[in-house]
Amino acid sequence: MKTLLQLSDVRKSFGAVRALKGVSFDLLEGEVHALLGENGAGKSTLIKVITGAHAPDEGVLKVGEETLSALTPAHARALGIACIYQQPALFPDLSVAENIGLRLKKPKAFSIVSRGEQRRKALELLKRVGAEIPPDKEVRELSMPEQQLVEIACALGSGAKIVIMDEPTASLTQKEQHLLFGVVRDLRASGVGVVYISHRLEEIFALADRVTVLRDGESVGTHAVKDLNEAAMIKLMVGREVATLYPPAEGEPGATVLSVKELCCKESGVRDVSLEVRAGEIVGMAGLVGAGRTELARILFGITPADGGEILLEGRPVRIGSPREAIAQGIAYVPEDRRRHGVILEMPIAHNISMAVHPVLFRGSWLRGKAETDLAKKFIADLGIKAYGPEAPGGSLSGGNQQKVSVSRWLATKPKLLILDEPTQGVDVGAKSEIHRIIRELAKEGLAVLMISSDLPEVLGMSDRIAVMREGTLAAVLPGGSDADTVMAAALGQRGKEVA
Amino acid sequence: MPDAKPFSIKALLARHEVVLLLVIAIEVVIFSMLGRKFTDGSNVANIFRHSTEIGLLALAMTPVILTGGIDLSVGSMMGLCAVCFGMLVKDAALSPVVAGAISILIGAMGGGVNAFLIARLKLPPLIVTLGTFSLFRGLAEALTKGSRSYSGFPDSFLALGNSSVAGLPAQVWIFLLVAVGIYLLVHHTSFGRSFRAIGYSPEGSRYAGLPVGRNVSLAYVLAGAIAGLAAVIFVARLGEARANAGIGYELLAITAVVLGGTSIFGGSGSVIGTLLGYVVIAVLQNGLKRITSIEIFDRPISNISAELSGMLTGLLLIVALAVNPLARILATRRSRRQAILKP
Amino acid sequence: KKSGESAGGGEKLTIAFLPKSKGNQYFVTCHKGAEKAAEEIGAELLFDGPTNSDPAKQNEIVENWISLGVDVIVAACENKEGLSTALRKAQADGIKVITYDADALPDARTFFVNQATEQGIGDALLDNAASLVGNQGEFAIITANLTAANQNAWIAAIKARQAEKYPDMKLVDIKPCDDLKDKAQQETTNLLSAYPNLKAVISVCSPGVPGAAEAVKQAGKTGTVKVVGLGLPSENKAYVKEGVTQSVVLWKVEDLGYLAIKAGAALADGSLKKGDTEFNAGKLGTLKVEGDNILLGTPFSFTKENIDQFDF
Amino acid sequence: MIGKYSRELTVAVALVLLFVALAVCAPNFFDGQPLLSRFTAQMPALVAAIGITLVIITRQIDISIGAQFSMCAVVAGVVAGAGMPLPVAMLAAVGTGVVMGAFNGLLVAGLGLPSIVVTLATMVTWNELLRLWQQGRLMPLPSGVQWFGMSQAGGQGIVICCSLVLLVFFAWAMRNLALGRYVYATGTDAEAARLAGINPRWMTFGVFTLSGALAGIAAVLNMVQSPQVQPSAGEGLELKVIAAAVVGGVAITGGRGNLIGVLLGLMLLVNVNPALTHFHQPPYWERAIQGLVILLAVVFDGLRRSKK
Ligand SMILES: Nc1ncnc2c1ncn2[C@@H]1O[C@H](COP(=O)(O)OP(=O)(O)OP(=O)(O)O)[C@@H](O)[C@H]1O
Ligand SMILES: Nc1ncnc2c1ncn2[C@@H]1O[C@H](COP(=O)(O)OP(=O)(O)OP(=O)(O)O)[C@@H](O)[C@H]1O
Ligand SMILES: [Mg+2]
Ligand SMILES: [Mg+2]
Repeated sequence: MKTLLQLSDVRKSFGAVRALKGVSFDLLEGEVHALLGENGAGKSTLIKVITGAHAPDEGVLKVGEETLSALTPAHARALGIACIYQQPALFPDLSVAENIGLRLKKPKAFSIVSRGEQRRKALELLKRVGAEIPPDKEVRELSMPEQQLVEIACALGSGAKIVIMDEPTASLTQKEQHLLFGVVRDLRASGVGVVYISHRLEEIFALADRVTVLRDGESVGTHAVKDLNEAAMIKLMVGREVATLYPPAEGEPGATVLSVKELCCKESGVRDVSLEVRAGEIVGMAGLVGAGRTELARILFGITPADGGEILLEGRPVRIGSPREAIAQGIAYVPEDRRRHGVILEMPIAHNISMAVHPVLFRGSWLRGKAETDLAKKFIADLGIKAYGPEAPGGSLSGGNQQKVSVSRWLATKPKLLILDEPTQGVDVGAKSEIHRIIRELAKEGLAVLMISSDLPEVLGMSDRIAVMREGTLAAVLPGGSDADTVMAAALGQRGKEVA
Repeated sequence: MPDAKPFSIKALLARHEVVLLLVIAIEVVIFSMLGRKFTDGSNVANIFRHSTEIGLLALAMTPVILTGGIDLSVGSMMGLCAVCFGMLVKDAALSPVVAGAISILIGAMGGGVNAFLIARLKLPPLIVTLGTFSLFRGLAEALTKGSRSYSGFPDSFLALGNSSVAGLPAQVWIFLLVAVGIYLLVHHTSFGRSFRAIGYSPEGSRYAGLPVGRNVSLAYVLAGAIAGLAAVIFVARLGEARANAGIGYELLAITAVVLGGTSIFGGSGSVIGTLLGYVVIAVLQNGLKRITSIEIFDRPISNISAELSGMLTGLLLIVALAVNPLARILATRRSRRQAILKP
Repeated sequence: KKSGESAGGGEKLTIAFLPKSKGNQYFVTCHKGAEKAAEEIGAELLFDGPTNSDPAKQNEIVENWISLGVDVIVAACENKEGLSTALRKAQADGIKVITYDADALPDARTFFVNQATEQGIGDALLDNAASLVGNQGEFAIITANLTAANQNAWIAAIKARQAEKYPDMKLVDIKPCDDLKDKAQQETTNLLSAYPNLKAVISVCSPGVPGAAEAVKQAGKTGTVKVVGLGLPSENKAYVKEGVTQSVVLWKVEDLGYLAIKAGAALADGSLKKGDTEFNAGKLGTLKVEGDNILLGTPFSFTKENIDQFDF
Repeated sequence: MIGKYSRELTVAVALVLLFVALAVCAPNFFDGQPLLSRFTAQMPALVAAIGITLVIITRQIDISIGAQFSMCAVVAGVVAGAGMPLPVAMLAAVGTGVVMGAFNGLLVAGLGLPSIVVTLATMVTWNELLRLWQQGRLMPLPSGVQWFGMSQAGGQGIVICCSLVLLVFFAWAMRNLALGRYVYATGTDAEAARLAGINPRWMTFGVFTLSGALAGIAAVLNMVQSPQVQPSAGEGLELKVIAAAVVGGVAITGGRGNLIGVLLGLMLLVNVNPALTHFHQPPYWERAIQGLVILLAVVFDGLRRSKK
């Protein structure tokens, strides 16, 4: 079999973050090659090197017969590389057909785009991935899963020799997943090389021929899938036994802090959620991407206020119309999108940490530099934030440390309820267990914690109770120590076991 | 990891401010060598007397730009407030003090219109203030039927624009007061902190529970009020209130702010920078008028000072902006070349 | 003739010459005359003016001259009251002030070099227009902008004259053109269709005259609608010859600049004083002084017959 | 479908209402010749508006367009005045526009500087350079220049044809040419465009250059309409065309808008003033009304967005 793609010793850093520390990888004709690794292991970065979105700092790429030190997106496309990005890279203002047209074989700049032709082609591709999306709709009006399907259609249509899929099933339903698997198998049969990223091991067993495991920006080995079982794979991924990763719970939870009853918000598609979180308790929240967990958190934090149901804090009904009101009620929310909503990268750590406590820290609006620095120093010490000082800009920190800064900001408000949304996303293994330790400590001190996570082992390991969401509703509340299959079954609906 | 040498934004800003100081020094040296009586006390007073309004608008614009916005309407607002002031004093026979206070209030209300559209309805500041740019000037013209002007103000009021107090033009004292106020607001209060945070990341600020709408509104209302104040000072200086007060001042104010190192995208910048940027422009405009002994284009420089200072300001702005990115591009080129040489 | 180091008050007389706006052919021509006079006298001439419509610019320039220590300021005022504030300051500093073209308040200058009184200009324009349309019918005015002081004064004079002498004529509209020829053209086009009975267009700003003429020509109303205005012969020659524009009213602009500088210099050396009734203005001969107005003479009407004789 | 074009429809309805009011109260407005002259006189602004629309769609702004227009007009005037044939003058104008546009493009796309500040600086620089050079003189043109040396009627036809052909071409190209789609893509999301293999920097540079060239063409179309060139001819043009684009539904945040909307927006804005004249209203309210039209347009946008 011919080698389509070969990467040797690729390195890439973002400022202080070393995302890739020497990765080698190859892809053969007609194979599905899975990439596996924890959050932040560097999978997406590796892919962006292949598609030319990032130029590697070091290393060599060999595509077909060409040896290169870097690619541009246009060049990669010309070489027959297509990609479905984790974050859909679509143009929200353009229609579906136009989006697909733009991503197909790049036409000459002055060639005429036949709209009818474009539409026909789009329809055909959408049909192949089994999506019923009108091609004239603007992409901004599509839901997340629909956008993902459009991405897949784009990649399919480009007639590429190498197709890369970064967590394509993350937001798909059962039926669409089956269609996608069919598409992947078709591609393999026609000699295309597929790079396939997924956190779902069962998909990898069902689809992949070989698997390369990344850990902490390094490749720890390539194996034939049939030589591995699930346990071996996880061991490769994390480098140690999973069970020892999570700090144990201690003591009994206290009084109920948060209680929501039949909470609804039409705008964000959350329906009839009833849930309780008690002091000293960690409630883990599982679900597929797009299940509405972030939306629920945003309702509780007043970003998209609820339009039905009831929220009770320590037994008192409250109305939360804005983040400020939420903070005043003792609710804190560490958002999922750290770059956009969490840490302001240009501002010093100290300023980031003090942001939510301005009225308390700066009485009369007057800045008190010393008080602010002291506060920052306290958290830098308490949470072990690795930075040269409170004046270091947020952007100079690694992802895990940024996350700690984000958590610090909210701890400074001395909340009663802490909502963490994907607290360890993009955080390296070491920092991850440290964050877990911190969360557990906080719970021990009597905080009520609601922890949203897509990382199933994390939810299983950390939670005292597990709430599972699906399509905007609460699918189940399971006791701590439930097994992964039960949780997944709840997240996927009844037929969850039929994935493969 | 973050063991890198402490890299601080402050140091960088300081550098920009040092550069501006240097530019001012060069201007002063050149103009005192070539210009006539440039360093005379009365001329130095003129430099600041004539540019007080622009300086005020630049100060007003700084918080707005820090939040990532822009206010094109301040010049027109000056026209509207000047006309209102004139009407209040001459038609309604109010004392200049009361009329001045009302004019500032009107400015604040105009700023409130901007604030409502920008902070509440979340409309783009550029277009909103482009609209109010026309609207405010249009109202000023409509109120006066275009041609009415108001003059004959009491001398005690005109003194505000034309007399000196303790060696400085009277209005410069007001300017300094406002400058200190804005400096404290931007650098020493949580408002200033939130302006920056909003400029860097409006969404992030909202998630952090900052009162984004309120603070953005504050910036625009303040800008309107200061424009009202500038209008009163302007009328006191000219002794005449007309709908054409402050034409084109918004562009000069923005130029001063950007020249001062404030990012037009919001977030970073300083009031000291704005003040220095403003001084660079004010000195340039005045100094060129003083060079009568050198001719270019067959005309003495003093004859074409207005055109030259405009051109030089434009070029200075481009150079000031381009220096950093250019240096960065050259630096990466060099480092790449060295990497290749190094094996 | 480099100016040298003679800061004002030195051996050489320094005269500062202020136009209403610099980018305007009218004042460029004035400046030419002023330069000739300065050369005759052996004075240093400074020339500066606003480049945009910022009403404060003239004040700033005057105050700049005060601190520069010039001996004489010769100014044309865009904003009468506004500039007077600055001119008074100059007088208080011992600087002689003469105004030309557009006057300041009387206490802010010693003499006004009057190329023609506001009345004279208004009369000339309206009389010209009236005789062209047979003393009856509708007419409209194009002005630079609604805020320009002396244009408003001329318009007032026109209105007064019309009320007094031409009861059968009617002023239907006044439109600003921002000193833009193209805008004057568009405004005139609008006027022509909005007022179908329009008989004449009077432009009191110089870019407005060719603008109005072009509109009338394009509308095919050459001769039906008369165009009269204040303007330079050179800018209107073509239209006058074609018969689109019937008459352009103006004085000899270069002489105005020349006279203003002469008067300024005379005022400085004491040969011209308040109360004089005559003034010897070099090559212009002896001119009449009426009160504090030095009269250049009545405005001149350029028509098809004589326009070729003038080159400004 | 109607939802997608709701902005264009609203503007069109407003325009129709204005015309109906005029037809009832001042039918003279529709007299053939003045109407044609009025329309012809706005053609240069229309051509300049095409350029600014492309710039705004790529999420940039160009406030130097009026200064570019003036500069191109003067260069063309100087060349024509020197007795060169008209085509040479036209080339000179367009060439000048290209150079000035490319200069903006270089600074914005090449160095990544904010376009509003860059074009503010170049606007001031070009305007003052012109003042230094021409001192506001009205430049007489040789008689062959006016209306391309043809009769007025013929010349007006050419001016209108050229402008409408440009408009239709660009409207068509923005929809149907691959390059047009790239412009939208760049303005919608430059990073996504990069991932799709489009070079956003080149697109930005190209759009600024094109806008300069269109300013040059606009200057030529303006020059032929009268026997003189005024060096301040482009004063205020930037506001007019930006306002036209915004009223016509071009999103200042990039990625959205089309030229038909811009045509409607321009027509609405430039007819306010003639309408006032025809209703025999004094002109004082003109500027205030234009401001209101702009504000209404953005508020309308904002409401529509928040409803979604
Ligand atoms: N543009 C960027 N700037 C700075 N750091 C980045 C950037 N992109 C990625 N990183 C960092 O590089 C590391 C690797 O990220 P990457 O997205 O490749 O992980 P991943 O393996 O795809 O994780 P996931 O499973 O969560 O998608 C992370 O620490 C991340 O924070
Ligand atoms: N029922 C729904 N209707 C419309 N949009 C939805 C619905 N559910 C989710 N979405 C959209 O999908 C996106 C993801 O939703 P959300 O962030 O709440 O999911 P999540 O469970 O937190 O997943 P993750 O955090 O892993 O991305 C959001 O942009 C949301 O608007
Ligand atoms: Mg990833
Ligand atoms: Mg989420």
